[in-house]
This record gives sequence, structure tokens and C-alpha cells, in this order.
Amino acid sequence: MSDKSIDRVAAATPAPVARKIRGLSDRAIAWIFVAPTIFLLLAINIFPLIWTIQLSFTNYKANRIGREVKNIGLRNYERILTDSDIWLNMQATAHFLFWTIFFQVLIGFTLAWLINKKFKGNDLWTTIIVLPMMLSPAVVGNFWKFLYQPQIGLFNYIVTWFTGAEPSSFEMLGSVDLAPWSIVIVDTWMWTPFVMLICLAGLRSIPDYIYEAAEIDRASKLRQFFTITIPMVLPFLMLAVLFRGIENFKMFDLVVQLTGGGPGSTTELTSINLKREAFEKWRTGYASAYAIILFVTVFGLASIYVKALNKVKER
Amino acid sequence: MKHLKLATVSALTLSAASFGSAASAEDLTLCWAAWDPANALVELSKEFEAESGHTMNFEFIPWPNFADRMLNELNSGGKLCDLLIGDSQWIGGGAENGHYVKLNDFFDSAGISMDDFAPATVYAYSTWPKGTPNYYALPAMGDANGWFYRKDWFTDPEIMAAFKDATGRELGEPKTQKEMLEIAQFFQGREIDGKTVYGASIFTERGSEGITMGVTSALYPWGFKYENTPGSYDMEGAVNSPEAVEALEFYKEFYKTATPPGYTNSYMGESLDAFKSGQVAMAMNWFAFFPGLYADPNTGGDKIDFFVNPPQNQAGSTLGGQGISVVSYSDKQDAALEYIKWFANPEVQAKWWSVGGYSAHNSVLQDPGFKDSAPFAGDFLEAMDAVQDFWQEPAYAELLLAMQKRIHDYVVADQGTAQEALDKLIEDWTEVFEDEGKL
Amino acid sequence: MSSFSVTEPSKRIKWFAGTMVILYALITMIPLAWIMMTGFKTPPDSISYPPKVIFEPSLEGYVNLFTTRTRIAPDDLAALPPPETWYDEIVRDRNMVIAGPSKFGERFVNSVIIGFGSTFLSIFLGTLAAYAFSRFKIPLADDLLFFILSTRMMPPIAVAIPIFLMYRNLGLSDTHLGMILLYTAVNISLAVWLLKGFIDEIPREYEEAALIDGYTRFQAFYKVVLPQAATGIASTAIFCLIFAWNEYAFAVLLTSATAQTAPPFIPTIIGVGGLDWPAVAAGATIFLLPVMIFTILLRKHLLRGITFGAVRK
Amino acid sequence: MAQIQISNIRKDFGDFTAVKESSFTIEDGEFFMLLGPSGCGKTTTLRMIAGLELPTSGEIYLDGEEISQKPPSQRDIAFVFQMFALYPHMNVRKNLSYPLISQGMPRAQVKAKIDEVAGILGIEDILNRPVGGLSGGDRQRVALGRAIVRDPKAFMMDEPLGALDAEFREHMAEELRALHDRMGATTVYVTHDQLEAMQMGDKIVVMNNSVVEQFGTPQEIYDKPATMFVADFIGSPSMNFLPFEGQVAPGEKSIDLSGFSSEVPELREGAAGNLIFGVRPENIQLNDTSAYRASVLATEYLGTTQIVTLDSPNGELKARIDADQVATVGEKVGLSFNADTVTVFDEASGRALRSSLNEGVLNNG
Repeated sequence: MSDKSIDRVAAATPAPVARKIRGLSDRAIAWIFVAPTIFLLLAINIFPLIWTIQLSFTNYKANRIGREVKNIGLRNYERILTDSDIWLNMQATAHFLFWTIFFQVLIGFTLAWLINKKFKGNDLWTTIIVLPMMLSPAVVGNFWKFLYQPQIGLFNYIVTWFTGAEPSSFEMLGSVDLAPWSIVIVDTWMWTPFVMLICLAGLRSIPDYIYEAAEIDRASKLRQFFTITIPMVLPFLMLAVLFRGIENFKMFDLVVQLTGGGPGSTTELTSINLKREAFEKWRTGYASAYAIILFVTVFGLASIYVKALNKVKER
Repeated sequence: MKHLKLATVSALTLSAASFGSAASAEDLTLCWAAWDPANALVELSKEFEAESGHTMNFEFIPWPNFADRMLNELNSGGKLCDLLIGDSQWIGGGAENGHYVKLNDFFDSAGISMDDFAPATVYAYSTWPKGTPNYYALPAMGDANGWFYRKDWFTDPEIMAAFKDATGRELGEPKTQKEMLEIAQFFQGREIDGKTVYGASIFTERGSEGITMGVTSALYPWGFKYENTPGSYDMEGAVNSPEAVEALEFYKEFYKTATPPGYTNSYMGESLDAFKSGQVAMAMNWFAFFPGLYADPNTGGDKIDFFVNPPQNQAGSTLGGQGISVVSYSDKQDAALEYIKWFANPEVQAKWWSVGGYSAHNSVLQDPGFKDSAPFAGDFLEAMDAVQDFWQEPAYAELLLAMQKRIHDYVVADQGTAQEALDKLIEDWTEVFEDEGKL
Repeated sequence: MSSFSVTEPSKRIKWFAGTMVILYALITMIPLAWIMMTGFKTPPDSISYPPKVIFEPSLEGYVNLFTTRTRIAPDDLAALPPPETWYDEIVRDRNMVIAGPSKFGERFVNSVIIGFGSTFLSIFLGTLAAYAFSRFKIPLADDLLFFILSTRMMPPIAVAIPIFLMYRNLGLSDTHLGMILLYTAVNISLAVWLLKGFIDEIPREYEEAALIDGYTRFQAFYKVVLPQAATGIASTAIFCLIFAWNEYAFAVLLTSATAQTAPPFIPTIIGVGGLDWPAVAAGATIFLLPVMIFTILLRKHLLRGITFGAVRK
Repeated sequence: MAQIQISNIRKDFGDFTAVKESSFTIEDGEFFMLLGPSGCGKTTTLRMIAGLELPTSGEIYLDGEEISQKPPSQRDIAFVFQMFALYPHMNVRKNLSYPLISQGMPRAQVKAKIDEVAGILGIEDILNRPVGGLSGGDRQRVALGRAIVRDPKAFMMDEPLGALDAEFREHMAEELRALHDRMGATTVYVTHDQLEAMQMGDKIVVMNNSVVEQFGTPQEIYDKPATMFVADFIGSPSMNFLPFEGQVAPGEKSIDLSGFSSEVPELREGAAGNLIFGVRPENIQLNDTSAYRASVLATEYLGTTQIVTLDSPNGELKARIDADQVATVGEKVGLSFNADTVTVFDEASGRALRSSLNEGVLNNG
């Protein structure tokens, strides 16, 4: 249809006229269209990043306007990497990352698999399940803090209802053993739907005829699950893990509201620690070095991971 | 150098102010924390608006974010606040970093004398360097950490008898820290009116300043000192003195054995919640909340009473409270100074106390009727006689956050010993002072 | 039995799957339901223990959310003229009078301005760039696209320090414009990627026909391409909006009063003495409603947006 | 190897009936075509034989065993899908070995079997390639290989050439038929392409609107169509339908076509009303002596033959005649019909009247 209209119009318009009224060359338009985006990213992402690198070699403090700024070389990096407290923060972050991703993948995939069974009303229930991830993490964190309150919150009473343990006998946010799990629970509650949606997209991308072929090939349902469903959803799953990994490495709002890093420093993720250094202690140079170390870590891990992902995709 | 310039500016503005305030009606913004006294100040300020023709706007920030938000505002050179009722510990930074206008010349010309204010408050809220006659704020709100309790429970004959049985003492306001712990432990887990209740709610908050403000209420009565000699930054043997270790261990014991479950990250709001929901027999909090608590229709009135932070080796209370400063980034400094002049007026100060603010003015505090004007007024005077404050250094935030971490790690997260916590604290603080070039 | 085929799950499995998913959905809704319920409790009910599931609903939380109140002595209260409105009455019952409106309205309006402003800008710039990447040969296009995407990986705090310094110097701190620009910069990578996917799917022939008809590139772009990409633009816009609507870290660091959005504000709603949970819950509820409505309306487009356009079938 | 017997099979999808009661038998070793336009129910029938759908009613016998309600894994039937349905995340070898490993064959045996099948299909060199990058023909071979490797009782093929381009299709069709001849396995093949069906099939079932219209060898279906649909669907150009009104009785050997008496195979049944005289284009000759006159509307030259479109008293018709015969547009010509190839239809029912030509065919239908 469209082919015909092109032909018709082409025949009707004299070539030189058409060329003249096109106005600007495509090349010029391309640059006009792309430039604002690139400029914005340079100004608000790249330039600050370079500035951060530069600051990371100084003892600058942004709240001390008159103070002399000295170049102190790699001293900030040295201090950070040899600080055992920071290594503890890294461990807390790793714990948080690993378990949130583990549970989100497990529950998210299971849910997607169940939803993909196309029961009646699955659309409605999917929408309901997805709601938590649409909320503001800060507000969510704040309210979960309330829910976790052993005396007046709901969480402990629900646990009591299932286990019979006295509600005031455990403190989700206050005990060193439970607090790291409390933040995992909330993050899992909030972001499992995200993993679920990606898995669902993966499951829906597997055409029915593949399963029919497997059925004809006499593969049992179990074998189909492990040799077809899992491998074909895997690229999607890995993508979900990448997104969640990056996001949770940056995680700040939810945990700040929930525990503020406590008790002690048990849930002080690196991002919280960094915020304290940068905007509460105002050790700008030191915090810049810290930020660079984190950025390089995320970027490095993500690049390695993306390579693995591409391999899986190419298979 | 910058200070000099600022001083000139303020000198100019003050002359403008004294020449006639009606020059132009300004829109002033006053920043403070969001709490009961702030609402009282709004009421009070209506008079100023009527007198001066200026309009007052208020920006009140909740306590947990107050320091963050305001210091951020100052550090970004923001023009949001013309007047700031900033926390006492900010005075060093405010002065050294040029956030606050120096007020000496203005005080002189406006006839405001610092001798009219309680010395402890002038020292704490106005001066930098500490104790020198360099004023960056006018004492606006006296405050200290105190206690309140369920008078109805304390006077319940059954409970009193049970207490006597258990301890051999009469139940009443504690006279020492250890007595207080005993009372709290007595209530811990007790069944009253069909509910399990607990001893006391204390400050354990990690994020801003909560646990430091709580633990210093134990440290000061034990005789804790920041330095061996004031101004020397010589902390070894002071910060980690045997008394300090004992006090810290005491606070941990208090936390572990006499506080309601789940109050692991609690500050002013949580402490009030615990009390109002009937969970605790006693609670620690700032005097600033006491008028509100007393007026509360559910838990106030006859059911509540107050006491000063009990002494142990000596009397000691943690200082709260704030002075009011003029922000140097403001374009309306003259109008802002006018406000301070108005606020310093003894009549205004008297009214300030009557609406729920804690005046620091001698005319109010030394009034013979003051002690009986409220059930907590006497306690307040007593507390203010023995207050101590945290570092007020420009680097106070670094010092505070280090203490928050070390104390919380020990008290709440059970890491290490009290001795280790304080030793580490000295290390952290030494590092900060080295960075500052003061060591 | 009659309509069985091998890829169609059996009734029993469907029943099982449905039950499990509904069960999960119900459990996952508990916290949300609790937030909404708390909004209708009185402050004492909200902190009662054990928690109250059945309670007498009250609008006190909503009244407290939108007002600031002053406590006055009962004697003075009795001397006042009788309350004029139902909300005056609620407040009087607590020995207080309304002192004025709270900041919630302002914060909410800020959220709207910044959320929609940055969404509009992201979509505007993103559409242009996506169109260019989709239709023109741009040198190093793949590298540029990867660069755009990689900015999304940056932890916000990593650039927050210089942005803070930069905004301080440029006077952009605590301004609507500053926040709009910042959120646009964060969102634009998502916008470009999603929109490029949508525009790639619009056949080139449409614009080519328009070009030959005598339209300029610009005309062809907004008269032919834009209408075709409308759905894609709408769903991208939702994702940008949700981010800007919920963002917290930058809002805390870079705003204080004039441009502060609701997320940093809601958790700190303070009653007269202590946290006012019903008011917090009321604020949370009001703040959640727009995104909930969007989510329900646009559920069909969720998948596409969420997978970053990586799923293109 | 196996015989498949379909008996009164029916499939409903809710209110929609995909296949109405249908019966036919596929003999052992036959290359059996299921032919019909899209949506006629042929694929559903095939899927029911394979077990991908279960019939609503009716039986399917595989070597005498009733299997209609069994899952595919218990039927020993292989299936080649229209889109090949290769497992995209596996390489060729893994695709081929999948059915063998599924049934628990030892590794060594699997390898031997795959090598054998790869030899048969000529795909030894691509065994370790991912299936993503393969050409259409190679995918087709792999899909076939995956079916063959199991040595199933029967093959089901759902338009297996549909995804290939025209040129390659013919080549693959030949290859497929040759493969079948070599292996002799019962094959059921679904297509909508009548040429493919005629070219490859031993037997054909023509389906339309969920029912079996006719079932027989290609010749029978071409020469002796049971219904007007079959007559029209098979052959290009398709059979000419000349409507006439009248009455015929059993035993009659001619009919009256607009006053022209035309011979027909001896009728075995009578009918009255609107009837159709059906004759294939190649069974019409231009014959100046004939009294049945028509004018030439157009000619279409096809090399050895030409198609002449004519306007007859009973409507337009097409004749296929030798290319060297002269037919000028506008000219009036006489027409004669090969009487023994004519089929008479009842227009209302679309059914062919039984006659000496088709009685054998219709009886076994």
C-alpha cells in the first residue's frame, strides 16, 4: 500500500523541487537532534564524574569555604582501602546484593512461571503484584520501619500468628542478626515484581511450538522445564539480575529510611556510608575517592557480567 | 578576612535598622526544627509582624533531618533562611565558615547585653571560640535532656508496694542514675492494666545525633570530659577514663535491661510514642517537649511528672537548645536583626515562656514565680545549672558521626567492649583534629 | 477434557497457579493495605499495641497532613468561639487549633512540577535523539548509544558531590529548574533507548512518502512520526515520571524548601510531639495514588518499559 | 511402520468446530497428503493424530491400537513443524539428540544414530553449528533429522516447506519424497498447495470447512472429483462449471446443455433443478463441426499449450488446447467435450452425481 503511494508521489514531484524543500540536510538535523541529549549527559554526568576524579586527589571539604585545598595524591584511596570499617560496609553490601537477587530471582521466576499458566484473571493479579515497585522507596522504607516495630507494628504479629513466637521477643530492625535480613525482605517485597515481569517477558517469548516439539520428542514436563524453559529464559533472567544488581548497589533511600545503617553499622551499605562521608561529614575529597572506587567496582563487575550475558545470548 | 567584611556589612545594616525600621516591609524566613516550640514561636511572632510591618515565614524541618538539611542549605550558600535557630553545636562551623553574621556590634548598638541571659546559655549558644565574647547568636531556646514518668503508676499503691518489696526502697523520682535504672528494671516486663509495660525509652538513634545525646546523659553525671585541659584536644584519659567506661557500660545495661523491645533506633519521636502508647514508665526527652506532654489530654496532666537527669558522681545534663542567628547569605539582614532585637525584649521573652518556649533571659528565669509556673520549671533551672554540650568545633559533624557509630556499635550492635569503643572514638577524633590542623 | 492441547496447562495446574499467585498478591498487598488503613486511624490508634485491625475510621490523619496546629490550654480553648468546620472540630478534640496549612501541598505541587517538567523534557529530547539514532547514519552511533546507556549505571552519589558544587556555583540548588535538568539527565538514557525501539518499528516508508510529498524533515517528523510513536511515547513517559516522582537521594541532597519534592518530606511529617503516623500514611496514600492509577491504566505497556526495550519480539 | 485409521473424529474449540466427524485411513508406508485451504481443519486433524490436540470425539487407530486420548509421548509419532520448531538455544547436534536422550538412549548409541541420520540428510558438516545461523534448507533438514532419528512409526509434517522460498521449495519437495521412498515410513503431510499435494502424495484427503470432501489417489481426486469444491480447488485452471437447468434420471448418458445434447458418463442417480456440467479445460476441444458455439474472449500462451477463454451459452469457460491450434479473439468456434471425463454436479449440494465414471471412488468415500 505504502509502496504504491511512494511511487505515485515520486512520479508527481519533480526531483529538484523535492530536494530543495527538504530544507536542512539530514546530517545537520541528525546533529541538532542528538546534540542536546549529549550535551546534557556531558554536563550532568560526565563533567561531574571527571570533577569527582579530580577532587578525589585532594583534601577538599565543601563546607569549609576558606580552607586551603591541597593535592594529597593517592592518600584518600589508601585510607579507604585500608579502612576495615569500609570493608565491613562492603560485606554488608555484598550480603544485601546476593540475597536480594537470590530471593527475587527465585520468587520472581516462580511467580512468572505460575502467571504464565494463563489462569483466569491473571492480568488483574499481575497488576496488583506489580504495585510495590511503583512506589517511592523512601516512603516504602519509612513505612516498613513502622511495620517492623515489635510492639505497634504488624510484622511481628503476623510472624507470631504463624510461629507462636512472642511478638516482642525479636526485633527485626534492632537485632544485629535480623537487621540485614529485614532490608532483604523489604527489597524483595518491593522488587520481586520487576524480576517477575522480565521473566514473564522471557517465558512469553518462547513459542508454543517449541514445547510441542519437545512433547513430540518425548521429553517429560520436568525435562522440558530444565532443557527448554530455563535455558530460554536465562538471558532475560540475567538481564534482570544485571538491572537489580546495579540498582541495589546504588540502593540508598530504602535502607536509609529503614535502618539508617544500624544497628551499629550492620546495614550500613556503601552508598549510605558514602552519603555520610560526602554530605554529613563533608569530607569531599575523601568521599570523591570513595565514589570513584564504587563506580569502578560497579562498572567493572557490570562489564564482566555483560560479556557473560552476551555469550549466553549468542548461543 | 571574610569575617571582617561581614562584620562591616552587619555594622552597616544595623545602622540602617536603628535609623528606622519602616524603610521597607520585608518577607523574612525563619528556619528551625519542626516541634512544639516552633509552633509557639509562630504565635509569638504575630506580634512582631504587627509591630514592624514585616511578614514572617517559617521553614520547620523535622529533627532527624534538621542538621542535614540546614547544614546543606548553609553549605550551598542558600538564601532560604534569613534567620536560623541552629543547633548549639553548629556555632563553630557557622562562625568559621562564615554562615552566621557576627552580632557583637549589633548587640552594642541595639542595647542588648549578654549579661541579661543565663551564662550557661550564652556560653553554649552564642560564643565562638567558646567562652570568648564573640557572639554569633542570641540564646533563643534553652533546653536540656530530662525525664518524665507515669505519675499515675508511681503513685499506685499496689505498684508502690511491689516496688518496696522488690527493692526495699520507696518508689519515687530517682536521685541517682543507678536508682533510675533500678526503677526502670522494676517496670520492665511488668503487667499493668492488662498490658506488658517496660522501664524507660531512651535515645538510641543511629542516623543523626540520637544515641550521642542519650549516652552523654549518662556520661556527664559520671564525670566524662572531652579533653584533659579545655582547648588542648588532649583526649586520652579523658574520653576513655574509667568513669566514662563505667557510664557507657551503664547505658548499655540500661538499654539491654530496661527499654521496650524495638526501640533500637529511637529518638525524640519514638520516645514520645513509647510513652504516649503506654509502653513505658519513664522516658528521656528534651525539656522542649514537656509543655506539650503536660497538656496532652490522654497522658498529660495528673498522670505525668518530670525530673531532671539524675546525678551520679556529679550533676550533669546534656545540653539542647539553640541560639538564633542571622544567616550571612540573606539579603534581608537588617530586617532579620530587627527581629532579634524584638525577640530580646524582656516582655517578649516572658511571653515566650508562657506560650511554651524556654526563655534564656534572666528576667524570666530569675523571676520568683518562675519555679512554680510549670511542673517542670524547677527541673529546668536545675538542669541548666549543670549542662554540658558536645564539641562545637567546625568539624563537629565528623566528630558526632564518629561517636554515633562507635556508641551504636557497642550499645546496640554488641560489638566490642566499652573501653574499645571509647579508644576507637579517640582514634577517630584524633584523625579529625589532625585533618583540621588542630593536632 | 474436551479442549485439551499439550501446551495448554491442565485445569488443575491453572487452579494451583491461580491460587498461588492470588495468595502472593494478597500477602504482598498487606503492607500497602496497612498504609492506607493507618491513614484513617487516629494517632493513638495508630500506635496502639497490639496493632488495631478494627478501628473507628477518622479523618484526623488527613487533617493533620494538610495543616499545622498549635496546642493551646484547655481554658483558652473553651474561651474560643465554637468550631466552624468538621476539621476544626477534630483538631479541637486534641486541645489544638489549626495554625495554618502544612507544607504538604507545596511539596506535592513541587513533585508535580518537577516530575512532569523533567518527563516532558526527557521525552522531548529523547524523542529527537531517538529519531536521529533510528533514521540517520550517525558516526559512532553504537558507541554513543552505549555511552548514553552506561550513564544509567552510575551511582547517583558518585556524581552528587560535583553536582552539588556545580549547582551551588550556578545557583541551581533548590530550584525547580535544577531538579528538572537533573532528573532529565538521569531519565534520558532510558527515554532514548525505549523510544529508539518504538521508532525503529515505524516503517520508514511513511516519512519517505511525506518527504516526497514536499514535507521538510521536521514536518515529516512531527506530522508523520510523532503521531505513530504516540503510544510508545506515552509508555516511556510513564517510566520517566515514576522515576522522577519517587526519587529521593538527589532530592534530599539538592533541595531544601522551594523545590523539595514529596518523597523526602513524607517520612518526616511530624505531629505535635512525635511522628504522626496517620498523617504520614495519609501523605503516602495521596502520593501513591497517581502512580497506582497510571500502573493500572498502562499495565499493557509495563513489560516493554521495564525490560528497557531489551525484549523486542 | 504403521497404518493409521481415523474414525469419526471431531474437534471443537469452544463454540467453534474445527473438524467435523471425519474418517479416512492411511495405509502403511503411504505418503499421505492433507490438503485444503487455510482454516479447513487439516492442521488440527494432523495435530490430533500426533497428540498435540485431543479429539472431542472419535477414534484414531495406530496399527489397530486406539490412541486418540494418549499424550504424544506415547504415540511414537514424529512431527515436523511449519516453523521447524528447532530448539534455538542448542546446536544442531543437540537438537538431533534431544528426542533420543529424552527416551533414555545411551550416549554412544545416540552419537552413532546422529551420525547415521546426518549422513542420510547430508548435514554432517553443520552438526556443531548453532541453529540460529542456518539457512532455511538446513533448518529444514535438521527438523527432518530430528524426526527421522527416532525411527518413529509415522511422520507428521505441517506444511514443512511453507517457510522456504519458492525456488528452494521444489528442490526440498523432491528431496523429501526421495527420502520417503527410501525409508518407506508412513507420512502425513499437511499442505494448502494442491500442486505439492499432487506431486508428492500417494493419497490425498481434501478438506474444506472442517469436513473431508474427498479422499483418494491424486488421479482419482483430479479426474473424479466428488464435490464442486474439490473440482475447483484442484487443477489450474480449475474445472469449468457450466450451469444448466433440467432433469436427469439414472441410466441417462447425455444431458441437454442449452439445447445442445452432450454426452456424459452413464448416470447412476437422478436429479432435477440447477445442475452443473463440470469439465476440465484439457477435455474441451475446439471443433468447428460442433453445434455448441462459443466466442473467443482471450488466449493465454503457455508454450506447448494455450488457455483459451470462451464465452459459451452457459457462461464463461476455459479450454486448454495445443499451442499451435489457431484461436483468434472475437472469433466464434465450436466446442466438443470428452464425454467420459465429464462430471455432473448438483448445484445446491455441490455433490457430484454418481456415474459410471466415479461410482467406485464415491463409494469408498
